[in-house]
Amino acid sequence: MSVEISLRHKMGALDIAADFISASGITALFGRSGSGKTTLVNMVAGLTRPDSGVIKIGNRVLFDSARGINLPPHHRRVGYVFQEARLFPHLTVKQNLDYGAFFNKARDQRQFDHIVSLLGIGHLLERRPLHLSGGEKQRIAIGRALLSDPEVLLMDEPLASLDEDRKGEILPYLERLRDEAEMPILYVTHAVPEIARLASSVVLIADGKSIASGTAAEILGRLDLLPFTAQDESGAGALIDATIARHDIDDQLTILASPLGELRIPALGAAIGTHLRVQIKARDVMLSLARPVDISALNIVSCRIADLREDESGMVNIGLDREGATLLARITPKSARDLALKPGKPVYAVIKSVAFDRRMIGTWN
Amino acid sequence: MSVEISLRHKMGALDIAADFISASGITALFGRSGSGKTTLVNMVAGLTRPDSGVIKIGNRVLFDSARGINLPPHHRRVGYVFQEARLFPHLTVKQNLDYGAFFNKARDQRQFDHIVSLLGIGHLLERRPLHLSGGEKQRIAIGRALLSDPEVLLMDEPLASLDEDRKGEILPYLERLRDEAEMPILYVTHAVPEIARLASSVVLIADGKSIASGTAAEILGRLDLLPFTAQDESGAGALIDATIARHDIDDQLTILASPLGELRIPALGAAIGTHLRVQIKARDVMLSLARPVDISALNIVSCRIADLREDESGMVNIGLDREGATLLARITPKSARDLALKPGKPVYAVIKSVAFDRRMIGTWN
Amino acid sequence: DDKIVVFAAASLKGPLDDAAAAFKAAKGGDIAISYAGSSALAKQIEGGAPADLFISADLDWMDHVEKAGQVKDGTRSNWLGNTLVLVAPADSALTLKIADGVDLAGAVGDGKLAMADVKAVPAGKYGKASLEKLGAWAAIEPKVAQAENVRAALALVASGEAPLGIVYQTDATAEPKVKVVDTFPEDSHKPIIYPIAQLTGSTAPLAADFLAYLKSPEATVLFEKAGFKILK
Amino acid sequence: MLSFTPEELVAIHLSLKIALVATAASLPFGLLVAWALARRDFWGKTLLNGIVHLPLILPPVVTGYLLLLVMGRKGPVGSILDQWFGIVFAFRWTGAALAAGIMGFPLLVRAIRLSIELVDRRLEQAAVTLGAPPIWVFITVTLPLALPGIIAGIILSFGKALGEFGATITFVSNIPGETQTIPTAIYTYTNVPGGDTAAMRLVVISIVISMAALVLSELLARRVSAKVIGDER
Amino acid sequence: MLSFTPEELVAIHLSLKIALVATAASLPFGLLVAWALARRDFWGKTLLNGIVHLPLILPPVVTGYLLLLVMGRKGPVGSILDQWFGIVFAFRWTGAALAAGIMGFPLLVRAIRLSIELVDRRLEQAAVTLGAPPIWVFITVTLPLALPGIIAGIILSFGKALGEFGATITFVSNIPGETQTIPTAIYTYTNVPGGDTAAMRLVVISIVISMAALVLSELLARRVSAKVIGDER
Ligand SMILES: Nc1ncnc2c1ncn2[C@@H]1O[C@H](COP(=O)(O)OP(=O)(O)OP(=O)(O)O)[C@@H](O)[C@H]1O
Ligand SMILES: Nc1ncnc2c1ncn2[C@@H]1O[C@H](COP(=O)(O)OP(=O)(O)OP(=O)(O)O)[C@@H](O)[C@H]1O
Ligand code: MOO
Ligand SMILES: [Mg+2]
Ligand SMILES: [Mg+2]
Repeated sequence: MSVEISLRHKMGALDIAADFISASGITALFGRSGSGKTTLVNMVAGLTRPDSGVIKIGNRVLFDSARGINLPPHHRRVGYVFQEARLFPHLTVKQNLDYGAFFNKARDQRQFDHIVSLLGIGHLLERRPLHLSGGEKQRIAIGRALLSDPEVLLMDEPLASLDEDRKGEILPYLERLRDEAEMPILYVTHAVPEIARLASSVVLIADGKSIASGTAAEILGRLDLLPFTAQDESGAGALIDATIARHDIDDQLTILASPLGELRIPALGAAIGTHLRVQIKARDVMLSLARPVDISALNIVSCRIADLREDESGMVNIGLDREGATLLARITPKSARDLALKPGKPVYAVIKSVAFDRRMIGTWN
Repeated sequence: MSVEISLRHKMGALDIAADFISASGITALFGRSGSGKTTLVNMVAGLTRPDSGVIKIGNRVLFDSARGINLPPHHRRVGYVFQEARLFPHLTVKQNLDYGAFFNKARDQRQFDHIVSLLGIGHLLERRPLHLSGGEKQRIAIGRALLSDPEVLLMDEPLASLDEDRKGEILPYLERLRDEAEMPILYVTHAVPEIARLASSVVLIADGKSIASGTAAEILGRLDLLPFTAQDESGAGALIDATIARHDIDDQLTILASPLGELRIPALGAAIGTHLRVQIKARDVMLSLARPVDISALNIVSCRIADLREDESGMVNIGLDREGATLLARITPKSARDLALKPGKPVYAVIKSVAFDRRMIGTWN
Repeated sequence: DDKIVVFAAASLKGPLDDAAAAFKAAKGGDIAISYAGSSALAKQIEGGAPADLFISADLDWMDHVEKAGQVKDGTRSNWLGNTLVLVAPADSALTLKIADGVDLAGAVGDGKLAMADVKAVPAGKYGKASLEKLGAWAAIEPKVAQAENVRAALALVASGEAPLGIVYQTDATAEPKVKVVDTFPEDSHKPIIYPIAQLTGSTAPLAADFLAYLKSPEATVLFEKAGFKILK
Repeated sequence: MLSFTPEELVAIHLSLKIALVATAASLPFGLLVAWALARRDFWGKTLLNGIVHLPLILPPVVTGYLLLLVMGRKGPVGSILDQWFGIVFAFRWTGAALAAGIMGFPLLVRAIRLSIELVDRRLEQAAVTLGAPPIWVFITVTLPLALPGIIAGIILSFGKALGEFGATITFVSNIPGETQTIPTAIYTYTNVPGGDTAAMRLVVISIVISMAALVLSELLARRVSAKVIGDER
Repeated sequence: MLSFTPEELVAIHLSLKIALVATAASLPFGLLVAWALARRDFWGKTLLNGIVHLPLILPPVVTGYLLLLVMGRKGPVGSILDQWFGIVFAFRWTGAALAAGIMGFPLLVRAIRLSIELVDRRLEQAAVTLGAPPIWVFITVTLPLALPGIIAGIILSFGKALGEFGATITFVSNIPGETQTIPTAIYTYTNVPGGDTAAMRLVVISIVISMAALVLSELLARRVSAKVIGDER
């Protein structure tokens, strides 16, 4: 199922103009604070009425100003995880979770148990939301939306108040949702790692406008968008699709088959043949003219320089090409000069295995 | 000024037992969701009354159950940035910002203008909070607390809802606050980069208990605490104190003098002599037996292996020593075996310049 | 329905309750008496109230009911009478003789003369007529405090709030905190009459008997004791 | 002081019955009107709002008289109700309940409306996105969160019903055993020379009853607000 | 219909004056009591709560009578006020305002208390941490956020004051030009056979006045709630 959005809306000083189609999977809405992400999501949920435009989910038209269609929110079947949890204070956690289930066919106890244990909220079921911690509230809000059996999931910075452990536990579940349920997810975030890991496609939002959209690999691989996509602490990085080729149990390594050749990464608990998507941060890629020896880095990829671009901070971002596959590297201008790098020059890209942090690897089917 | 806390409190299923003294500067309270961080901060603010214990700021006793002292919140002079912004909905942004100023000597227009422009909220002054975006609200909440002229600042995940650009702009201000105002700041976070960048000391909270505390360098450098401190995506890393030795303008590099020798990092806009604190992530450190040549990495540090420890995911964390200074590296067991690493062995640590991301570098005076 | 429902002016409550109890003891049957202002009762009867007997505190409201065709032919009669008195708080030293040109205004000084509402309540209407006849109204009018009913006027005097008040003899008799200063001449106002009648909607078999009983000597004693005059 | 006369007992019993029925019967209408005034924009809203407040503003006697004219056995509405449904208000305890309910209605509506207006709409939005139709949201989110106001409205309306006098005596008279409530009984006693003691007894009785109702309602409200607002004391 | 008799004009003027003064004068006490009931625990709270509700529960005539006993010139409080401060309520319009204020007090307090209880305490906490002493927090945070309830309370109390009859006439009688309000004038007319038309004129007048007050208050409330609650329509 795909989500099709084409909206115009004037709100205070902000002019919203968003146009994008996102195929099934997770579409990340990425943009800085105040750029209009929440407003956009509210329009999809039917909580804010756009001045004009169209919102479609699959074949269902949720809104079409020209045809005078404006489905009321409770018929839209969107599950919305709000930026603030918005739990019902008068209901217990369990009743909060069950709230949406009331309107679906049957309440599915197995799914309930599954989601509860996944979110680690089993011990909270009988409590009321008031005194819960920020993270606890947010987890319950996620569970509540999931259990309302939606056709689209809207998530507005759902992981912002969660600690890394919890994020790490919830992310795989979102991946599964994305892949199995075929449920489109609009995912607001300003965390690049979440995009790298989860997003099928990315829509960049600036000042209310959708300024670029495309697959996550396209958007994160574009040197001209680095001012947006590299803003995260861990910076930009290309996305590589890969498959688990074999496990090396003795060495605690997993070997991936990828367009870059074999990649050795810390052992993953996934079956051989599993599709993965891996972000290789530009900052983690070292370049060498000769193949290094006696070094701890296990991944050495021979490739060719495609493009060089100095960024605002003076560093050099380099697009590398290996038989059509793209890799990004980021080095100092001194190194670039010392190594006399220029387009077309063959180089070795050196990447540590541990640079493949499990948190940057998404399973993908 | 120092903050001295020694508290016992029973709340629901949680037993709070926190004991720590933090000297002036930023003390990070670090722990996972539901561990009791907010509760602890509430006790310091006087919003929750502990069962027993002592809270002191400098010589001022805020709370002492034995002596029957319990200063009311409005006499505590704490500036509190809550986890949720808690702006006054009936006041404009400007009135919100001025709320606390009313009770201090004179309202300082210059400070007001400074903080407003720093937080980028000048265009919002006449608005009311209701329709502000999540990030806008949080920035105003920070401004409001700062402008109330507090003696201690309590910040409960203040940056969680901000985008990286905004964080990047606010962090230096928090650094300045820490260094100039000599105001102790209790800073709740679960983001290791914020700790690395800001925290003078760190208190690890688990299940309501303060399980470890010490300087940020101590805590982040301890291999036994890696299960806590390495949980972030970007992982663990040692903190190194350094000074700007010179700028290399042609190469867009800044050269630091540090216990690890000279470090070349992307050019920094700070004066020669500036003290810095740099986190070098373990994952960014490559080890080589021979000094590598023709490689893009500009930092090659010769050192000696101090300690090796395999972690739960099978990777090997290595403590490196260079004349007393500590560095952490993280590699695969295969590399460790291939290179026959063991304590005492001399190695070269190779670190890319771009691994020194500006966001991981704090100025420090 | 054999319950006798009586709509009676509120000032009749004491002796009428006693009479009803005595009747019940003698003849059986059930009597419910609804006490309220005559005007309210009259309008209710007009609006179809299930009452058997109506006892009004003045002729006007009985006329109103009769005009509405609610009075059973031949059952209406003038039953009780009352006298109007000037009262003062029991501890008052004031003495005054009510006669033509009486200086009531001077007697109340900067206080008020408590009366029942002079347009709406019979006791007030009689009092005003009397004072007009005596040539005292113009002077006292600005100093009149009109109460909702005659009992409230009495309360104003009893509490010492007003130095003088105009009430019925029946009220003065029962209130120890006031004393009668003087009685208004009977010819200074229209006669104070409580008419009684059976209503056309009356269904209770014993209603006529009760009406008759009220006029019997046995009942009459009760009303005389309370200060009413029996009209023939 | 402790043993009641049969007449007092009847009046107390009747007063309680009337106040309870008046409050219970007006509650659904009160909720509906309060919701409409708080959350809807419709033609005639100002008018409805005005009509609701009328019983507060008009002297009770006028309200009672208007009731007598409209709902009496001969009134336009009263006669229809009588003929078609056999419902009679005039001079029945049901009429007293109607009068009491109407007199308390503005108080009931105001309190409920106020608390509905203060319910956080973002929670209602959250409920809608979970698939709940607006009426269900009203029942499961708005109403529970407005409970403190509903309780306040019930107390005010119940209290008013207990104390209502003018409209009652004007509409349904003061017939012992049928329409004589504590207040109208008090009124008749104040008309008896020397009846003050008896009246005071009844005053004390109604104070005791309403104090009991108040204490009960406060306990209830405390439990409710502990749930809804989260009383942190 | 459009030209008023001098008597009507006086009654209208007086009614408005009394209702305004009664509401304005009782507001500070209402705020204080509402705050105490909403936010404090103290000995005698239940009692205070009960006393506040009394004028609602007791027949107005009883309240008026009690006022006469207590606040009258010879009453324990009234005599002290008279001798020490020269304040006299009896037979004065001030007494009518006192009666009206007291009769509206439970309504005023309930509405304010309700909205104070619904104010988000976390905002008050935020204010305290900014250094504001509790009284200042009350004035600058609690009160503004409770404004919808304060407005509702004022409307109820003003409306009650306009319509109050029983307590007023019992306490201060019906003195044209001094204490004769619209309701007492209406009372007089309804008790005169054939006085219904004149009474109806006054009924219409008081309906018009209160409708105007209502519309005004709704506009005010709308502006306030747009600020405080953020009306998103
Ligand atoms: N009803 C409104 N009227 C006027 N301006 C509004 C309204 N609602 C939102 N805005 C403004 O529109 C901008 C976009 O708000 P929005 O909440 O969509 O931002 P966002 O991208 O979600 O930001 P964040 O990441 O901080 O949550 C903000 O500047 C906000 O102040
Ligand atoms: N009044 C209370 N009664 C019972 N339990 C409470 C109360 N207040 C908080 N808790 C519980 O205590 C734990 C600690 O809560 P706290 O808000 O301090 O966590 P936190 O460390 O700030 O978490 P987060 O990072 O998610 O904000 C939570 O499990 C919470 O549910
Ligand atoms: O073998 Mo490595 O240094 O962990 O890439
Ligand atoms: Mg947002
Ligand atoms: Mg918290």
